[in-house]
Amino acid sequence: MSLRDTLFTPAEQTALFDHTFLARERLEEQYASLPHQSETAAFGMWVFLATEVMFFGTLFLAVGAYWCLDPQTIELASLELNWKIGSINTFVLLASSLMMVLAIHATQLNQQKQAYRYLLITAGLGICFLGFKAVEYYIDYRENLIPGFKFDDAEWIARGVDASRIGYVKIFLFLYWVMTGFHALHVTIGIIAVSVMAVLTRRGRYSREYYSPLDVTGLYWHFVDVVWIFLFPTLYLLGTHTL
Amino acid sequence: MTIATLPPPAPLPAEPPAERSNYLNVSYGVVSWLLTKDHKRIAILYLISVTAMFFLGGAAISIVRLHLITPQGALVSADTYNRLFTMHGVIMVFFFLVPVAPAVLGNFCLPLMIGAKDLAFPRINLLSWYLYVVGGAWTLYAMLTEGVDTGWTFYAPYSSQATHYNVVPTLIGLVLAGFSSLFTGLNFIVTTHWLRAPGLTWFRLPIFVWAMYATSFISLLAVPVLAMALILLMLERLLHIGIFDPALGGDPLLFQHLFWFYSHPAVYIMILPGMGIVSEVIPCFARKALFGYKFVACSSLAIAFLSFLVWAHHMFVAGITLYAALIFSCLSFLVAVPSAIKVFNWTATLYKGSIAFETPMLFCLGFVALFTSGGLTGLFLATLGVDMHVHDTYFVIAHFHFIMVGGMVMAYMGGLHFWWPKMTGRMYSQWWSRLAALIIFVGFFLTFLPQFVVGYNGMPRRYYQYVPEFQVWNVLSSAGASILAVGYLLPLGYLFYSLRYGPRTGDNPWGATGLEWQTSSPPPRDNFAVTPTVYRGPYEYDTGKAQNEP
Amino acid sequence: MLESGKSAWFPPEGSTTAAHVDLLLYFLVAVTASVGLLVAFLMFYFCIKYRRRPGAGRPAKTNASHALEWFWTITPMFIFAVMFIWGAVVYVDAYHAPADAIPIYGIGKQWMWKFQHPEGQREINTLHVPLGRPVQVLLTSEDVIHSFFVPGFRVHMDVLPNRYTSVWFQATRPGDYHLFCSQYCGTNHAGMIGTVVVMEQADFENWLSLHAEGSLALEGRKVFLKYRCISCHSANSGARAPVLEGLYGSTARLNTGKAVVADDAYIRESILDPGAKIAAGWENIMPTFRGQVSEEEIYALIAYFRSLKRGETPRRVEDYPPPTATPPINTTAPDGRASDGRASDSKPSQPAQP
Amino acid sequence: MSDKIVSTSTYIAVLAILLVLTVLTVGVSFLPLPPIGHVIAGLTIAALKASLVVLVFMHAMHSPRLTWCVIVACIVWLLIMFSLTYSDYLTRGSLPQMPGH
Repeated sequence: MSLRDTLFTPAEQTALFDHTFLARERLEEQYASLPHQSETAAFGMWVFLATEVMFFGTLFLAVGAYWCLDPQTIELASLELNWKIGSINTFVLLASSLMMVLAIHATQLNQQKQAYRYLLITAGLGICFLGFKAVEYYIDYRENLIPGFKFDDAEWIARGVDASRIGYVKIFLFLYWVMTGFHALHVTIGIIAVSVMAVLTRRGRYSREYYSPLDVTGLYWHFVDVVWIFLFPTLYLLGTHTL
Repeated sequence: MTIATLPPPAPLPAEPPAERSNYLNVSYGVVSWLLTKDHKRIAILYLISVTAMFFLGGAAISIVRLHLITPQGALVSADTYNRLFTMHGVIMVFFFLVPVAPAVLGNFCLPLMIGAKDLAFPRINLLSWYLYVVGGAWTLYAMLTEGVDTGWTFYAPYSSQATHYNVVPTLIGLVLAGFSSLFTGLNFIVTTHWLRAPGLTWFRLPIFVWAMYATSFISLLAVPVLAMALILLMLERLLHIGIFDPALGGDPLLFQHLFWFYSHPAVYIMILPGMGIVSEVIPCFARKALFGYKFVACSSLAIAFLSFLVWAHHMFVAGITLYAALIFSCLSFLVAVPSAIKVFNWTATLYKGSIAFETPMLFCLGFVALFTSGGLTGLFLATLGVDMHVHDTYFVIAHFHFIMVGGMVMAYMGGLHFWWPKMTGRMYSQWWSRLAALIIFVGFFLTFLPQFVVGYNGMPRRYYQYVPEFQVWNVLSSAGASILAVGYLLPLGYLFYSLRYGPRTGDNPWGATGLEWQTSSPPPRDNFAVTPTVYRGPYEYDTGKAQNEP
Repeated sequence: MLESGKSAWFPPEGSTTAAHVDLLLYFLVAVTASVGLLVAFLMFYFCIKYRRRPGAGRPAKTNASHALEWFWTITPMFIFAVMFIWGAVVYVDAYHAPADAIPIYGIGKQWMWKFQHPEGQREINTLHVPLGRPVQVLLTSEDVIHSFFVPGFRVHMDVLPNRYTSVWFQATRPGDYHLFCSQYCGTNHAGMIGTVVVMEQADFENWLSLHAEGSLALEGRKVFLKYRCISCHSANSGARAPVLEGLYGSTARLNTGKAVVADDAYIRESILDPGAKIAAGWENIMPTFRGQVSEEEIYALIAYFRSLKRGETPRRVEDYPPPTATPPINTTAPDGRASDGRASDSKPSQPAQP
Repeated sequence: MSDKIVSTSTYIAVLAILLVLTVLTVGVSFLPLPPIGHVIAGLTIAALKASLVVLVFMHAMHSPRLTWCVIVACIVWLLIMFSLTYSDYLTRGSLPQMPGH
């Protein structure tokens, strides 16, 4: 007798598990076949990513609007960001994207052990990214780059920003925190998802015939990478030509 | 082939109804509802919560209308008045109009109409209801404790400076509700693409499905922008870093751009489903195929696209540049074209029909009249020269209430009455429901026609007191509002009554041809015993053949 | 409105713009009403004629007509084009004030309107204007967004903090007109109302002289001395900043190579945000006056620069205004460019290093 | 999800190109271009990199047409949002706020 049977009467079980959120079938009833379900899931993920594009796009729009209003000040503000750590992090994320795609590749070839290893490296590189990000945030903190919390107008006047334009510096840095913050949040969610996929892959849940969750996680992970690809020049490289 | 007076030959329930398994009796208990992933049950959950929200928003505006009977304001203080109209706007827009048609009628009907067993992602569907409920509860908490007085538009810098109000909790609630509608939209798009029954090609889809598809499209691409704008506003308030507040170096017009990038398309999130409902109901009760089906279908997508190009017509006198104003005015006229196409086609559908005036049809004819009036007055607002006078006056209020309340709520009532027998298996009182349709129609005109006049005379919106010469129009409007309130309360009574005492209907009481009518009423848990195969378009009323009849 | 013979149906037509807007409105009402009534009539007629009769058969299919569909898709576009162009013409006309408009300086704040005339008269929630002469109201806000709305004139413009917007009108009928704030601005939004009083020219002159306070330009001159602008923007040849004589309305060349018209917004920006646009040939050494100088003082400065003619810059040693003299009021657009050939600017700076 | 299996070497080659492009974008950012030049260069290289990731890593190249529709739709919508918003920002200050102009 299963735990389920000891805990609930048959009537309760119907109420609880049949057709509810808790029901667990691999092939859901609305689909004709597993491939049908997988294709739909992948498409769903693409559509979701389109909404994410608009989500981040709004922030890029804001940066662009203030850049239109005052390019010079935005460049000065951008110069204070750490483009070196930014570049390293670009490498890290790109490499993790490769690992993710290799994991899917291995699953397509039914090499679950390989896939498991690649997934672990993917998650590891993700954690590595967050580590660098933390270091960068710490340096920003030391350098008083947190508007509203730790920020010094005088330093910026010394850097040649007009006193009346410090608002733009604050806005740019604020957008920097919001954008990288939301991105880091996405990376964190991605790391969790990749780790779960690693565990499930190790348990042999996925094979050439069915690896839809892995595929969908991959799409999400690559998307996080794409966002970073645009974040990097938009935030870090605006002012480096003045060096 | 002949048809008699309605209701058409409905097979009397031969078997005792209790034995027939349907989605309502397949399992019992609160838990089986709160954890359900059945789209039909989730639709009912939405129906209950959305109705509650409607009456809350309605209560707020009833006080406002009563207050405006005298020029000095008869009832409440300025501060309370401001909170009340904000509550009305926020609840009605974000918690009633945006979710009502997709989440209730769309959720219930869309899978049935395309012959699917459920939506593509039923768990996400349930999640979006929970997001709605949590967002709604959070917003209500904010509204009922300290309140918010910014208006539903949350214009910065007022919203980032107003000190003693619950702006941030309200915004959190709205972001949650936004994600709720985003997930619903995601589900509908994916479902429409991947779960259509065999033979159901795109141009055999009912217009309601087209409308839902277009609506979802807008939700998906616009909601994230609103969410981000509101998050930025929240952070600005909390951290005092000016992204929108000019005192801190920000640009208040950026907020308006982002806000209307969502909120103008959101108007079409509200009205497109209404157009879909009407396109179902009119052919059914006129016994005619929808005139110009392809044009009506494509105009839904055209509206979805064009609605994104016109947002700054809300900002003609806000300080945008002349160039931007000219571009947006020109584009604003374009979006009126597909709406006009629809109105002409609905009218043409009636031609040489066999028109029955059942309740859903009455509501939908009312919709066409009110929507046309609203749409035509919209042209005044797209015209730069007139908008610069009537902007932010009661003219605008009247215009968008014609669209949203006159249009959308009428259509929603029409849809609810049309599919009520499908949802519950019971019929409501025809006499009372026709009376309600009539009262709502008359009450609506009486409420909002005077507002056009008082608006052109210059009464600005959001005024808790006004100059005496506007009084006559305000009294008329308030009188109309009280009639309207009766009209909205009536259905609550007779629909509840019908749940228990209404006569059982057959599966297809209206003799409609759509797939959703070809299964039993209420539908079984799996919608169709056998997945139907579709052989024809949705409105072949000349032969009376259902979509799945070979 | 307030004037006698008011109608509850229609607001008074009190300005030249109002006549244009109303004509456009009549056109729109005529077109939309005919389309609306046509649709309503057809629906009503069809509903009666084709109502379901007992024993009637299923109606036959009506074949859709593509020609008809295209007809009612294309035709509205032509009608809309007319509406758009006509509306745009009225709007553009209302956007550009005539050259001889009288400048009035308006400030919105929670919850009142403040106005200043070039002759110095200050008003709160009331604005007196002459009949038959164009008036331009320059607008800014001290706190949140407001909106300047005079229904009798059919003019409407949002009032933004940290920015200038403007409206203009030419009153055609004497009387009192409502002034409303139409952009929600907080608790007492509905109380932010006032009156625009249109007077015959003679009455207006009379009113002006009765309320004379010393011209706004004179006020600006005091401000100019009070903030010691004079120590850099002096007429001396060794000045560290451009001479401001004849600046207003001229085209100023910037050090970026661009040229801008030195309008109200430019002057305001140059005072509050001197680094934004630096006149060609000058260094950016001017401190910001943000937080020190009020919006009203900036208005006074603008009025002063407007009236500042060649050779009228006070001497550097002068630090208080002369007791009686009133600089002539110049209500027309000032002529000319900066007198010394250098593109002028309002910011002090070192002479350019060669 | 695509059934098409791409070889490992393709993936590695793509990564190599991506890394080179990253170095390139950093390098270009130090060149003395006008500000708008940097924005264009940065975004162009980013778009190149992003399309590589989308096409190869996300298998868009072998995905059904529907997926392409989603990608195109979101690019078009971004363009709409940016171009129409900037129709306001980029024309600011181009008309003087003075009588007679």
